[in-house]
Amino acid sequence: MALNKTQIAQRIAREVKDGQYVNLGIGIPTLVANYIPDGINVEFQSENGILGMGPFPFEGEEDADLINAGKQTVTLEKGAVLFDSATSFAMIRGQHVQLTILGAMEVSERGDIANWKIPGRMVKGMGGAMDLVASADNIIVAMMHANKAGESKILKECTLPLTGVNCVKKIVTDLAVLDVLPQGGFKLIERAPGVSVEEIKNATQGKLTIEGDIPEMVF
Amino acid sequence: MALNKTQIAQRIAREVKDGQYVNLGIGIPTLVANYIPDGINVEFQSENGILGMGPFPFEGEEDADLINAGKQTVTLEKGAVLFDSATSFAMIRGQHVQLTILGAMEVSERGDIANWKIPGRMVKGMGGAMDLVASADNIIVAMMHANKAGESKILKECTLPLTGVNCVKKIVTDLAVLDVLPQGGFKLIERAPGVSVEEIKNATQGKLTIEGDIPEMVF
Amino acid sequence: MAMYKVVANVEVALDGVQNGMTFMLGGFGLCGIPENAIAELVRRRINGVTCISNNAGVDDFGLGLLLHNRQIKKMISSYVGENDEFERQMLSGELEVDLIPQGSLAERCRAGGAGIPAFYTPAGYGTEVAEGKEVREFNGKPHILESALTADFAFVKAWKGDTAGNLIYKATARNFNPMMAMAGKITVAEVEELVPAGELDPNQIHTPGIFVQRIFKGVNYEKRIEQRTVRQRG
Amino acid sequence: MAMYKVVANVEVALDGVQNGMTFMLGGFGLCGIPENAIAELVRRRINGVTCISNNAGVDDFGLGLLLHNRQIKKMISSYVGENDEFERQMLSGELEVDLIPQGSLAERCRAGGAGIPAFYTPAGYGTEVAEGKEVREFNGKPHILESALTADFAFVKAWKGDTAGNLIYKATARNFNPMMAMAGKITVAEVEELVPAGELDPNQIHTPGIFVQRIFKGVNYEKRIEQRTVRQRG
Repeated sequence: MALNKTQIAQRIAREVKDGQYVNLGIGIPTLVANYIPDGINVEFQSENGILGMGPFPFEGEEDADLINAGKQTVTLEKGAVLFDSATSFAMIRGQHVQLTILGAMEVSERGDIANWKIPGRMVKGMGGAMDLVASADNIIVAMMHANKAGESKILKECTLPLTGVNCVKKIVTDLAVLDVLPQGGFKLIERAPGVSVEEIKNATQGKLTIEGDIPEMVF
Repeated sequence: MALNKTQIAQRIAREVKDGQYVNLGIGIPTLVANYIPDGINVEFQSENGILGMGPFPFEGEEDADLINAGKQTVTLEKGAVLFDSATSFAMIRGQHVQLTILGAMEVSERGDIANWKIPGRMVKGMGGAMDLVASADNIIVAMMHANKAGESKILKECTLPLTGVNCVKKIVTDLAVLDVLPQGGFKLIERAPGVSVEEIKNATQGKLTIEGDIPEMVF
Repeated sequence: MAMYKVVANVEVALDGVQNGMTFMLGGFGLCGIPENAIAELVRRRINGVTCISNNAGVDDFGLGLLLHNRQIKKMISSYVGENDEFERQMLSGELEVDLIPQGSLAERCRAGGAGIPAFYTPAGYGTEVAEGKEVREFNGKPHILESALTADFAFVKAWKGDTAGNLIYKATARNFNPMMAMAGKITVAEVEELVPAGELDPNQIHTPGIFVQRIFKGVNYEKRIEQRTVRQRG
Repeated sequence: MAMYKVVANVEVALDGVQNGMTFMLGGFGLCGIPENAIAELVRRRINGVTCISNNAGVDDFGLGLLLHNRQIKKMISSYVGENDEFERQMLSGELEVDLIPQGSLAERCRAGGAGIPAFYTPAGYGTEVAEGKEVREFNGKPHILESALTADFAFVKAWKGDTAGNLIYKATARNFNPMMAMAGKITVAEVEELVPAGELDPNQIHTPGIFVQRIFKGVNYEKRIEQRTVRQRG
């Protein structure tokens, strides 16, 4: 069975390493914070000016002056720090934030990502995504493998305006975990419980490498 | 009689306008702070990270962590603020510091200044001087008109390595006040008490414009 | 000797604003926006302006109020997703829009204030943001040249300010305010609390007063929350 | 969840320093210099190093100690006027020296930490600092292209720090420390007071802990004053 959004977040959480500073995008990536394994210390960066972002506040304790990049009210962990937007992106551009997890509309074989614009239809802006994908050492994408019409979003070439090129390292979809190979193309790493390799192959338009037995994710 | 250093500082102090942020170089310029006329509010910037620098501390109240750009112990005025070197030079380069007063070894007809190096003999470094002269709207130089050998330091062309080009607006020396003309050359504005126009002319190697009666400075 | 930057109210603070000018406005979403200055721009019906602001408010608050009245000719922003009227005006061509990466926006404002006319950044390389911009490789990685931004007026909002113009922001209401304060030819700061010079700790000021030309105590802050998210106790 | 960056002492903090490396050292004159790290570099006789520091200390303190032992191969500084041994080594050619404008030095360190590989500045145009550098006009004014600086280790000194690496500096001891903290591959912070994460006000931190890899409580600070200037009471 395909993963739900929570499971995608759970699976991505296993990629987070002890001591990392992590930026979580809006949507599924935000959920990753809930599933960091015990013993793994990470600090979450919110590009509007927080390092050490904590969970949502208790009701009645919301502070309009303390929000995350998704404009949600949040709290601070012990040791947190607040700063301006230039300092925030100095952290990002300077590769001090080691891991970026974000959503995508499309990813291509060479790791290009499109997630900010559908020409003539939807233009929300790129926000901090272009800085993030141009900078972080490791970029993991959380996304659906195909759109509602069943068309693959894991492509040979992106069709939508790009957010960044040659940057995505790993993709976790509702069907599979894929690595983006340095030489281009996707490599199947794991499959969702009960999802066959054939199913994933069919849902992937870009070149897919399958080597040996592909393990099933365990939750 | 030629001005002494204190009088040069006193004369320069009359150029300071109400509401200006001012950077004072080491030496004579530092003394300018003592002669700001009543009713003129200015704030002194020290490029190592102070805005609103005050006088020297009382004995016993020196703080090793609070010095000016000349490495002298200082104090803070009410409303002062402390910051890092990048912010300090953002203020300078961004032309928020409106007036820079500094010393010079040579100034040329087109407002070039040399004050940081004597090849093979003296190399102290430029410190913040190159940023200051490249940036401030108004740059006033405090200097001796001639060196100890009697050679003019107000020149057609500088002979020493430059600190900045086309930047000095006004010079106050022991003999005179000179403007640097936009088209190049010096214009005699005032003379030191008892110093003749002829004397100044002889001590000035660069092109000197003298129009009408040249008033004597009054102290 | 401290400067005295206080003006009586928002009307005086906005002296000199004119149609067709370029404004910078601090804030991220509705957090840390100069509510009083925006209200006054609406009241005066200043129009044909270019607004540099990370977001464009929501339909009925923040810069959305100016959009609603068609006072804005051009927006320079990074994310405008919370504003339907914005999207409508943009897609119909009524509104000029320059969307730029958030980090580049912040750095371009800082550069404008810091006398850095241009700098290289990797953000946006290979995307439409890079169109028409110089590309140069550093350490084997392509970067694009981005230029400084400045404004006729910068409107910023701080938590505390003193009479010399020194500012302290609260939490994430800081965001773009410090860089925009640097980049305004005239920077107008509205603050929740205004104290005499000397009362703020000189070591703990976020925006030095040199960047602020006018300061006033703002009134009636609404501080609307866009996404009120909470967790259950226990 | 806060990171834990504390190391026991300066010996551990300097784990991995090697001959021939590039170091950044905070401080302006002798104000805010990492006294403990410098003492340890002297003790270990680490040599052939490049030091990026605004000044070079005085003959018998600060970086002057390393100069005296000929441990420094190259200095990148803006002002070295208080050090006779420095001037001697430089004029005799024993020491390579790159003198750069103070503002460019600060900005180049910040750029190194902020992922900005290069930027334009007017400082130094028309002087020997501009030799070999690209010149470009912006708004009718010539600027030169300056590149980012980074270091294998950055040694900074703060007043207070917490276990997560967050730092607060005191007065003008801040100077170059924050930018150098950003630009070190490994940044070592020595502090006068070390407190648990959570004790410093998150709104009042000068260097976020993300820029600091190791932190320790320094000992025996001398804090020498170069120019003790006072005025008379009365």
